[in-house]
Amino acid sequence: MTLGLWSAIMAVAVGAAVMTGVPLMVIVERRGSAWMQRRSGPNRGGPWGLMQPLADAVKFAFKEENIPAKAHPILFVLAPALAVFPPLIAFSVIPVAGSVNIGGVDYPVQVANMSVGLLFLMAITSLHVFSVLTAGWASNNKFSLLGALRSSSQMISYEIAIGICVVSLVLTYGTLDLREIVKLQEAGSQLPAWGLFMQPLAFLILWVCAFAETNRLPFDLPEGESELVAGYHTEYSGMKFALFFMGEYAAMFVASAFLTTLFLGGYNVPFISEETLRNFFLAKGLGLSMASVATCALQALSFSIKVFFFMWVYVWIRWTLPRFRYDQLMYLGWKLLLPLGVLNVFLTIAYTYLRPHL
Amino acid sequence: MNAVLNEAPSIFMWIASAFAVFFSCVVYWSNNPIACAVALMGTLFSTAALYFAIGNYFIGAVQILVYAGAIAVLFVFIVMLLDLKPHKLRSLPGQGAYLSFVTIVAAGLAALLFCTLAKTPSEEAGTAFQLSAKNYSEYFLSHYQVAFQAAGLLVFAAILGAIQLARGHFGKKENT
Amino acid sequence: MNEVANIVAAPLSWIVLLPLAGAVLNGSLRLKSPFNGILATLLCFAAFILSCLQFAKFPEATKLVDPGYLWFQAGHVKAQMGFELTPFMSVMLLVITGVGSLIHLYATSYMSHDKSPWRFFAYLNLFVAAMLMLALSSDLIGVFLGWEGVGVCSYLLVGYWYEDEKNTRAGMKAFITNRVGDLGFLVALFVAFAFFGTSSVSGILEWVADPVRAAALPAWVLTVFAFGIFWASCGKSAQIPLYVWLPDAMAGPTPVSALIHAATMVTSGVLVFVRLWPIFGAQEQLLTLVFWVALATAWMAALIALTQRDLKKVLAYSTVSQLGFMFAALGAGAPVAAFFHVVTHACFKALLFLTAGSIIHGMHDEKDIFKMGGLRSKMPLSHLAYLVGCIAIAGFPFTAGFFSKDLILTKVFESRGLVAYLLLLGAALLTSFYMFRSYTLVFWSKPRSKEAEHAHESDATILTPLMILSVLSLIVGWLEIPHVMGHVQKFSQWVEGSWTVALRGNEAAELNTSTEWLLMGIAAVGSILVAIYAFKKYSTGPDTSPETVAWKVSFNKFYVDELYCKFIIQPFRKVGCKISVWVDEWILDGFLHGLFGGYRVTGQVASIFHTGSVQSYAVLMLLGLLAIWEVARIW
Amino acid sequence: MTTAHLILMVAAFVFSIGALTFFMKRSAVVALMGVELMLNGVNLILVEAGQLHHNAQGTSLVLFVILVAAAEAALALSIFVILYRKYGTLTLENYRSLKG
Repeated sequence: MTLGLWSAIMAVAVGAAVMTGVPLMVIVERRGSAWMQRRSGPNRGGPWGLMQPLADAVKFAFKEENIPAKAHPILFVLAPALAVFPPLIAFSVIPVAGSVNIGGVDYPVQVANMSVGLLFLMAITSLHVFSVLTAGWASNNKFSLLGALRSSSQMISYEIAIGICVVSLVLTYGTLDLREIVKLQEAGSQLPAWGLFMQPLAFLILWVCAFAETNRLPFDLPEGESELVAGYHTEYSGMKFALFFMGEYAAMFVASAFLTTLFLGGYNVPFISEETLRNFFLAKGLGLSMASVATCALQALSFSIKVFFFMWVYVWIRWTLPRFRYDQLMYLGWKLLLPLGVLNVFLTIAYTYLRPHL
Repeated sequence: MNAVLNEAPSIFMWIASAFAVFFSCVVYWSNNPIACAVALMGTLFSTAALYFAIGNYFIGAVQILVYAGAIAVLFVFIVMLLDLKPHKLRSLPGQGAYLSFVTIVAAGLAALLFCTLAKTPSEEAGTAFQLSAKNYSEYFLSHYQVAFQAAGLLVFAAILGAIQLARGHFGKKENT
Repeated sequence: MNEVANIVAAPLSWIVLLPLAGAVLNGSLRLKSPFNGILATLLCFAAFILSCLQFAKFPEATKLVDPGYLWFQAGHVKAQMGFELTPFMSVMLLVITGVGSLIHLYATSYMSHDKSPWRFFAYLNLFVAAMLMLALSSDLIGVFLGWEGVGVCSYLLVGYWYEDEKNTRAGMKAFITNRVGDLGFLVALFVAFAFFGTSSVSGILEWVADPVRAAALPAWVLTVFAFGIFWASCGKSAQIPLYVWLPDAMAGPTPVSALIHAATMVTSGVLVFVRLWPIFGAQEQLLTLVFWVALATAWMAALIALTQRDLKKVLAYSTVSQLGFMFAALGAGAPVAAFFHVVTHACFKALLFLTAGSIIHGMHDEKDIFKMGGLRSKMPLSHLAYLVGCIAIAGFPFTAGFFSKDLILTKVFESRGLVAYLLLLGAALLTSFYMFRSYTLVFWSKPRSKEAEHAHESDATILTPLMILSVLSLIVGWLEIPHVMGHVQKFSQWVEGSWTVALRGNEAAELNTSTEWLLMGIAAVGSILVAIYAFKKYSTGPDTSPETVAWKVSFNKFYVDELYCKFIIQPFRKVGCKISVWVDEWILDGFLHGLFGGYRVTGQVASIFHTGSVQSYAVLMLLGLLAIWEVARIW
Repeated sequence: MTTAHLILMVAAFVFSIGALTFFMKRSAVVALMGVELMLNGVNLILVEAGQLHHNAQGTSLVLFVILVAAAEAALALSIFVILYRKYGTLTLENYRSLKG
């Protein structure tokens, strides 16, 4: 089995996982909001309403596709595709679990093990702007364009804070390789050596930015219903709208995975190293391949739990906090998060410089 | 997919190259600024793909991050914001002569570039080679120290300039 | 002189730096009156105290030095910014700083109602600094710096009230005339560089004293050097033909006249002369020339002074005349006598000028002595001071002028014979006449104008220096009393150690006692008689006799200014006009037209490519790059 | 034909087409895109040469180029906005006030 084939398999697997996670998340969100608001929510389709996303999907698929007469025909269609594409690509560099040993060779559970994974992740997520901008402009609708403009400036503004925080993280870890970053977080006796404990400020800033990057409440101004009808996807219907929907949830997954990988030790099971786990399963009498597969399964579970924690917080926040005003949003991004990020960089530099002397 | 440079190009390389050439042609031929901007983005992406293909992931990632993620967005943004209508190519007296002259110059330039650079000898080309971010940072902090600082200063100046321009002190005051 | 040289290091540079600091501070702080004057006076007085401390180091030390630093070096030419002090210069140092301090004090009151006294005091301090530089510098370049510095300050101070065009003209006249003289200094400096290879004073003197090295020099070198210095001294010390600036320089404020034109600047020529005496002493022909020029100057100035009506002009011409006496002494080969006269003259001339300032102040800026009269009772202290000054300068027995002038006359008699002596004596008697003429006209008879009736005595700040200077004028001469009268030779003994070679005059045979008594008696009695005659003649008021030709010639200063104007200035101006017109038309305009035409043609050619379209520029740029690339490739 | 040659050809082509775009397009924004294309071609050659010679020194220049391109694009585009506000057009032929 070549690395290329393995990558292809992993691509399918990860893609499928994300695509499964999206409808799951939809039902979680709808039921969760209902729960928080003391109402029932969708509970008719299947047990506990679990079939509801399927019904939604069917509904979207069969709805009429509407393309406005004055819209730019190509870009109008291209935009939803661009919305799904970056998050899926971005997921390719995120390590989901340790490595699987097949025929004596270790294969990392990851689509592409890239030496500059962190940079790549940032680069790809920054492309999300394109879909929003294109959608807003191609719709030839003032609400769409306003939403698109709001969205793009918001995303670009918060990307700067993200970049600054990533600088301090790189200073801490000394590498851009996400898998190595995860491995570095494996150690630790009392506390796991997670980024959360090494870079708490960066964690907070990045977490806030993650909300802004995915256009979620409290930063959902691009699609603020009360102001802009539905923002940049006002003119979209049917499957195209569904793609935007999926793109948003996929982006949330990427952001959660990003935070997990950088701050919560990625796929690491707390306090238990990959070595220990493998040895545990080997001791149970499994072969090397099976032991590694079992280990990876456990790690993937750990990873999923952490990601779903962040996903749940997304939902939680959405139904708890009101929407920001636009100037407040910009104030927060430029005048609070960015200076804090810069401060954090300086603190990190000082710490990195002084650490050998401490 | 880490290509060795003096072997025959892989199919991936061919595809990426074809895209780069195609999109750059579109930038030239299309009359619609939006199409040009999108095609520019396509070229930049194809180039990034070539970087990945020859094993320079760092430059590839930076290319996407800065060029595709920032510069191309700016272009699209401006084109959309100013709502530029499709343009024809230049129409001047003697346009045909000018066009052929410029085309010959460009073709000659391409030929010259190719001929000059293709002759460059390379001993190490037979093996794959990968540069990491560390290599670059070592250069930036030793060899190119001054240039690095100057570039930082340049970016700072550009930020200030852009802000000043955007505040509109140079243009006509709008009464909206 | 015969002992082993005892050279001691001393903080001499501070003596120069203190007044310089005063100039800078006054110029920059712009203090209100009287604080600017107090600052200037204090700094000048500090320099005086420091000078006294240095003075006290003699005669144990033969020479004080402050090596300073290397100012610049070009090839083998080194200019050392260093200072040295010989016993003779130490006396001059006391005169400069001491009299300077008194004049500063005087000016504090005198200038208090001026518009910008800080400017005045800045110049005044700068002047003192430059003068000290001139006196102390161990290098001829440093001396030249001070030389030019006093020239500049003189220009600034004479033209201090620049609103009046007359004053600025006088300042420019002083400056330009001095420039003509400075040419001589420069020539001497170049000669020093070319032949001695050094510009340090002691270096030059050593060179000359060394018989081997001196013999190797061409004979004309020392003559040219000496003549250059003499020419420069003519400019600075107002000898014929360059004396014309000094009377006009009376346009400046009176303290300036006192400081520059009496005590210090005008004596700088004599100073340099005396400092370099070993060179001049050997130039017999040059000394003869110096003597006769000086005699002519003394006579001419005295004759002009006989008829002047402006009080300060009278004093100015008397200064020129006294300078003639000093140079006559030099020409007679008696530097000590000349220098002694410098010192005494500094005292009584400063006194006279300051008193004149006090009078003019009391007369509300009226300078015409014909409009004064009867001030004796209104300004008793000024009257006393002026009287003391007059008897001192006229050479009444036992005053300062008596001893110094007597010394000069004796020396002239010794070396130049009877005729020269009688001529010089005549000039001395004329001095007595015109001084008592002015004295009588100012203080006796009745007031001849409103201002004179309402004249008032000056305040204590002005009178204090007058009193001090009066006392000095009376007693300073006792430093050097002819041996027939008691043989005090404090001054010459003090001064003698300053040169490493012997003074020529010392070896001359001494006159017998009766001759000496006779000479002294003639001078003293003559001056007293002339003074009484003048007093009688003018006690009733100014002369009302018809204007004779001689009177006109004297009153119009021998028409020297007019002659200079006609025969020197106007030809120069004509030639200069021609040259400037030619240069302007052909060289400057031609250059500009050529430049302009060249630009125009180039611009016309270049503007073909200047289409205003960015893209065509880009094509051109690309073509250029390709061309460069090809050239580089083929290379 | 090796990979190196292919990349070289692509780079030369992209550069030339960028130059052509810059010379021929009437819209200032598109002309600027031509500049970006030219820079991109140069970058490609630099990276390729760095890979060829196993040397990061030249390749570091690419980062400078990218940085300068970013600064240039930001400034140029804001200038375009101003120009558009002032003249209502971004057609390069209309900006000829510097004609000599």
